[in-house]
Amino acid sequence: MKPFVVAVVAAVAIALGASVLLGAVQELAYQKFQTSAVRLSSPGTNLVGLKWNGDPTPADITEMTRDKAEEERLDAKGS
Amino acid sequence: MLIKRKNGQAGATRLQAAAAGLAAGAVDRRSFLRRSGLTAGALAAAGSIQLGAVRKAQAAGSSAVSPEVVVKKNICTHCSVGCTVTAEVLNGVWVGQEPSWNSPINRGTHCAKGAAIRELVTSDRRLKYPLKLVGGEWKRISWEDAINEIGDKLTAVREKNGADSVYWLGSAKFTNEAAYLFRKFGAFWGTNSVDHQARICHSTTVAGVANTWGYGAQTNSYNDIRNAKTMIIMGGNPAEAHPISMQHILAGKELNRANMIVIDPRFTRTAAHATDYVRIRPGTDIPVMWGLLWHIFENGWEDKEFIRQRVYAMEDVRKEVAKWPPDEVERVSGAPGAQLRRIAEMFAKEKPATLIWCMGATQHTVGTANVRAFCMLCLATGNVGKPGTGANIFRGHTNVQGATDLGLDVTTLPLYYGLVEGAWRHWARVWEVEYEWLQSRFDEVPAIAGRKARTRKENMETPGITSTRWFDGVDLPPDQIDQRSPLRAMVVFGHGGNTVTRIPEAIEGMRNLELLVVADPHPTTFAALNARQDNTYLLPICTSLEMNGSRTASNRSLQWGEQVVKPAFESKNDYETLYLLAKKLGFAESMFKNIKVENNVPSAEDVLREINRGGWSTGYCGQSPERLKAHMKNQSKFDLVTLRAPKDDPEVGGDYYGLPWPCWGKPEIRHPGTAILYNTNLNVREGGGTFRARFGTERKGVTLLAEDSYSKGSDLTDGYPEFTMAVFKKLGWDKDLTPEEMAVIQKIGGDKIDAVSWANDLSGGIQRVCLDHGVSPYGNGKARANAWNLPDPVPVHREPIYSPRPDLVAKYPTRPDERQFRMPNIGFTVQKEVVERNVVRDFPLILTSGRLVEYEGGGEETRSNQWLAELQQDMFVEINPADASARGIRDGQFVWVDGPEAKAKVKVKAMITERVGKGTVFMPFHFSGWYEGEDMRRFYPKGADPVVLGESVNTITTYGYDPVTAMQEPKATLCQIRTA
Amino acid sequence: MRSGLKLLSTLLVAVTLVAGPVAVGVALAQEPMQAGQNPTGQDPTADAVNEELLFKHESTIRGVVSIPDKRAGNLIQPQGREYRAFHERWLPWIAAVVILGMIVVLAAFLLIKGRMKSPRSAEKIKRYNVLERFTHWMTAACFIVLALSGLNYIFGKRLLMPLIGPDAFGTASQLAKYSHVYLAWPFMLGILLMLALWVKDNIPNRVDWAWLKAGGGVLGGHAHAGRFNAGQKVIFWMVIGFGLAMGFTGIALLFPFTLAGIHGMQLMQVVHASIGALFIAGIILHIYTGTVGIEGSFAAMGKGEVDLAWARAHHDLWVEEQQAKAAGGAHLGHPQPAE
Amino acid sequence: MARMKFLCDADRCIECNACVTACKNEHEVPWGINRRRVVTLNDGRPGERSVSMACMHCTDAPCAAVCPVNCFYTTADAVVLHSKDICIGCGYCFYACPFGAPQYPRIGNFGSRGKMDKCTYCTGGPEPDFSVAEYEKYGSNRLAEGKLPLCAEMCSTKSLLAGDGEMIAAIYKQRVIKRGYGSGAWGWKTAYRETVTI
Repeated sequence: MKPFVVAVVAAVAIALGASVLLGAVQELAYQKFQTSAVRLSSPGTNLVGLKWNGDPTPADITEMTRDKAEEERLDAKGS
Repeated sequence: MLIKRKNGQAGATRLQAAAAGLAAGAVDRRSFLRRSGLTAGALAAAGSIQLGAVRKAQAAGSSAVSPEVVVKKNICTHCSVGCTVTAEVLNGVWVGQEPSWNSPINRGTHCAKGAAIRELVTSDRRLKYPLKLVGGEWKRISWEDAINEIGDKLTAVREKNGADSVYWLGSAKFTNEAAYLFRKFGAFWGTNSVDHQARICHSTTVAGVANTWGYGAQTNSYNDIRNAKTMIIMGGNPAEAHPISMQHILAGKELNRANMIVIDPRFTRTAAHATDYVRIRPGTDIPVMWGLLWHIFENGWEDKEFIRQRVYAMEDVRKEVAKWPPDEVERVSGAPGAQLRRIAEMFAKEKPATLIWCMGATQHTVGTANVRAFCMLCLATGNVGKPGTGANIFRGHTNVQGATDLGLDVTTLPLYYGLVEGAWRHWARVWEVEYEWLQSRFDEVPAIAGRKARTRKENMETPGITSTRWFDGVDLPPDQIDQRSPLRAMVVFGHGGNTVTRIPEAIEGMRNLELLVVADPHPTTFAALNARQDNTYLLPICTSLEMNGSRTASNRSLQWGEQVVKPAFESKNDYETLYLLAKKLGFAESMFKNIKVENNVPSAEDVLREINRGGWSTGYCGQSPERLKAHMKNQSKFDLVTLRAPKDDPEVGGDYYGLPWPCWGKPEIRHPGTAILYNTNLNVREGGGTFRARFGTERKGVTLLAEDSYSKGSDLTDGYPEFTMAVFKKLGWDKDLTPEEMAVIQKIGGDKIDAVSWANDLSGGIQRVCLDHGVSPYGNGKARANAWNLPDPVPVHREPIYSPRPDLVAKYPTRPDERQFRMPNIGFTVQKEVVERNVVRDFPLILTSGRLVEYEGGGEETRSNQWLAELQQDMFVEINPADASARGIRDGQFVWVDGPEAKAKVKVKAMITERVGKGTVFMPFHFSGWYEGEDMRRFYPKGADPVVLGESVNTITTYGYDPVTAMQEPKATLCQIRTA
Repeated sequence: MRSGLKLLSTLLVAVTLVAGPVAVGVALAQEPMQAGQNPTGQDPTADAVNEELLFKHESTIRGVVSIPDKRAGNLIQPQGREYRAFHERWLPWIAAVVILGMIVVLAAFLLIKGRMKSPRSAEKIKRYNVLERFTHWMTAACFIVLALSGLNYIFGKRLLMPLIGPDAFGTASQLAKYSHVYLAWPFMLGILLMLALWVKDNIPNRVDWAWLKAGGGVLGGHAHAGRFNAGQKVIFWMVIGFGLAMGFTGIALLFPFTLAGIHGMQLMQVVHASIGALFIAGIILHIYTGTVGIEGSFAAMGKGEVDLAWARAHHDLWVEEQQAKAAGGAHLGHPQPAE
Repeated sequence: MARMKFLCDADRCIECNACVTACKNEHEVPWGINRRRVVTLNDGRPGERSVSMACMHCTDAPCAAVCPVNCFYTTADAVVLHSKDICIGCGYCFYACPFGAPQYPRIGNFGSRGKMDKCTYCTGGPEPDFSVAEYEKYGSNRLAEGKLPLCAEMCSTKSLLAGDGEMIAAIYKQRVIKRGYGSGAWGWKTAYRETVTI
């Protein structure tokens, strides 16, 4: 039974590793579709949500926290 | 994006309404929601409105539902079509745009720039506060300090080097009032070196057309093109430069099944919809025009009666045209003879026919001659002064027409009075300032390098330095510059800096300036080319959407724009900035004597009233602020084709939309404006007109006045000179003047009362009486086929300076070297060198430049607009597949484009397309921010750099200036391309 | 008949999709569509392009766009409707028929023939080492989840959504998508490991031919078999073949438009789904034989060692080989005279 | 009930991109998401035509059919909309869409590609009209204000027509009869399985 459990754990581990690695590599639309001549300050978050994944910004976040969150995301992406 | 359109407090009322709707099941698509169990919880959440925080203002909502939204009307600040912008403002924040259905010009539509114009006002890439360059670093500075330091430095420069050593570069994006104030400011400062973008736009048109039939402006209008049966678009690409004009062009083409002929080196987006396309070599407009006229004269298709009645010396043109049979035309320009014959026949027979042109015709060393040849085609076929005909000159910027009218031109004072003493005295009277005081402001010029000295009066009447050669005014050896000292300082309002040719020399000029002031909503190329370390100031100016004021569209209509939102960040409008500068320099009270100023902001209405008081020569006297505002309120009443409102309307009855100048007499006379110039089928009181008799009454025994041609209902049924008191006395019309009018004329005329003319009679009496008699105040003359005062009285083909055909340069050389606009124009020498050094061997490709629909002008403003920048992210060069494969260039790769002068080179992307012919390449001129391959983004002030940067085509464009207006030649030069 | 034709045309389309764009692209570059229309020709409007004319030349209408996303240049690609036809009408039927068919066949076989009995003995023989079992179970576990989440793409909205409601189904599908996308990587790794471990024992040889002729012992009669009998080799090559195909098309789907254009992506999705269905059916067969089908087989992968009698019955040559090796080397369990 | 359609009169479209920026302006569409774009066919050669394309809101929409989570619905006036709460960003709708309308915030399909976004014919999505949530997820809702999509309203040469299918077909037919030529209703056969016959 032991190898079965180890196998499942290994599978999940590899899956998580893949998700982290791919997540880091994944480009956002505004990064892919801009050329070397462009510097964007804020690509805008309407329609795509704060984290640029389409999830709507939770209604209870006030304006200020949204902007702070957006700055963090932008810095994290180093855009 | 600064402004996020999300609902806020205002939404509270709407949410109850929406919730009610939900409950009542009124909203059917909600059935899906119920089935999916999605809660309506989102309803409860309503963020609050963040007022005050200027950077992050949030307010949203859509007009139909929330009551607090205020609708404001202004005019698009981009091109000269004059589209109305309907802005929705909520709590002082511009949250949305709606189509302006009522405007007869754009009928709800916009182009890419107009539909994205909200971003200009809300963009965080705007210049936010005044900046000063200290040791190569941008330091924030307050407005007071900036104005004080600039004022002191300007005064110091003036003491040391005189008034002419400061260059005043104005803008075609000014409102009429700002343009007028800027020219008045230049006069009070004491220099004629006051210019703006018209210099590189239609300066040659204004000179050429004015010297042909009186005024240098679009004779008809965009809407009038709907009447045309034939239209030639030569040297213009309205689909990219004036998109909304295409709505009228295509409608005309469809409704009248009209012939739409495009003659252009490129198969442009306009050519794609043409019925005929002719590809010609850049710089050969005159051979093609004479080619057309050759067929017309050969087959006798010309309008003989029209020529006899209203054209002087057409036979001189016949002699010149005879030298251009079809084979010579094809040898020089590449246009096939048979096709030109067919086009000539259409233009002469299928009338009314109109000729549309833009930069393609004007940006040449033969620009003025080109334009006159274009006018000859219209005159020979009688296609002027009737609906659907005329020279439809598509002006460039939003108010290049108004700024040109109001004097931002080194050769004249406002409204084309010129620089003669009579002009200065006229404006001295209007400004209520002593003529002698004005004269005292000008430099005395000592005798230098064999040139005669100039008194203050003579210098006051000498044209200044043009914007195309400001850097020559700084760099050339002092003895070559015909003024007291070379330029030492420059004040730039709303001017890109990358639209003038020979940028490497311009950088040299910028480096040598002692002071550079840039007043603009954006830092512009002047701030970015790393040319300067100190003494450079950036003043944030708001766009025309953030201030009141009128602007004149290309069809000469004036439209009033009301302030949409307060100026963003710390920007001020042009009036306030000029007032503060004038106050610092000490002539504010006299300059703003008749203009109400509230906390430093002069009232735009008062400025317009002053323009009305002085604008007799061009008919800018009837457009009072009240009448213009009434037009904006009643836009829907104006007819789509004639632009005229129904006669019986109480507010705007009988008026043409925007009171297109000339609008004679005082506002009370309610002259309707002149939609179509020189239209003898209408009474002058209804907007009719004749050719202007401004060149005298006869020459060498031949009359210059019209024969048997007069405007409808005119008391004089033959040609007549322009009206002065002398003519009035001869006709006995001086008795019709009211005593008050006579008193004013008496004061003006003094002992020489006979000399008081329709143009300087401030009472407007002469014009009033002329209208009563149904005559044109400026007389009824003939158009001049032979303009004897111009370098080439009859247009002659001359090869561009950098011509790809050295063999033709011998037969068609450029004009000999000459001194123009205070400095030498050595075009002839440069052309000779180009031939001797066989430049065409190393630079075989013809380079021409032009517009993109997404960007405008220098591009700083539109390249900072995120919605527009996304559509054109790379500066590119269009190459024909044959030329590209010969150089191993793949589509989309970077290439170097080398210019023949100053070893200049630019790094751009290659776009391989058959739009350009073999041997010709095209580059847009809206980019800047890269220089010879290097990204200059770091030199922009932090956070104020445009979204998209790129190389400027004018880094590699070359020497070459029109003799009459010093227009540059970016439309025809040479270059070489190699892979990067 | 018509639906048959439809299937044929879908497959044909699938085949041409890859070849199509390349061939036509070349034709376009050589000569412009209109016969060498000289740009200075008359009446550019007369021969305006229209849909019919363009569709004659190419399966999609493509043009130029000024934005960096060049996919936007595809103005009209009607193959979208054919992809939909396959995905919504053919794929569910293929998958259902193949999978349910396999289950029904096996159930029937079980009812008729019953479990295949194997002789028992007290001794054991080592079958698979730890690494082999680890690889097998990792790949198998991933496959189960991938299969379920894969089937969810096809049958989820038809079967699961009505039961648990769109909202719950939405989140379930989201989890399924995440698991499918991320567990694919260990699965692919497993496939490669399996290939490395067992390829040498799975090379088909004459013994397998004989095994097949004898119907693998199912129809009576005895057949020799090495470490893996022909059936197991078929399963092995199916897993490797299909596994690699699923991996390749899967990666293409994970990084859309890097390897192919719009038609290529449609083809990848079609191939991925079709092979997926067959793969699932194949694995159902494998699961059956490994557990219910033949008594005592599960121990092979379960504990790693099998009953010696079972081994002799099913893999006699392998047992001899092992014992020969054992005789020459360390003692292998309790010796038992070969029958 | 009206059957909403788009018709781009390619003989008037001059690729001025007003429709693109009007859409960006009205819904604050971020960089990289191109709900509408203009494609130029036969670029630079006689017969060049430009067509503005977003979503044609097809009859029996392929995107709605292939969606594994059935997050699409069609409104009474035949506008094809979808719910971003349910969408799992799998990308199938892009393969099925004959007109390349669906847009995704993230590149690459691993994990989340982000919720699909597409032209909503200016009528928002399954959120209460004029609510914050509607604007944040789907943009503004002009149809509920009794207006038409801003791209068509602001088209510089009135090439892009939006509104009831019969009405805009009639307008287009009238134009073609008047002017004598017409390159046809682009995409109608694929989207609505019928076209404007003159």
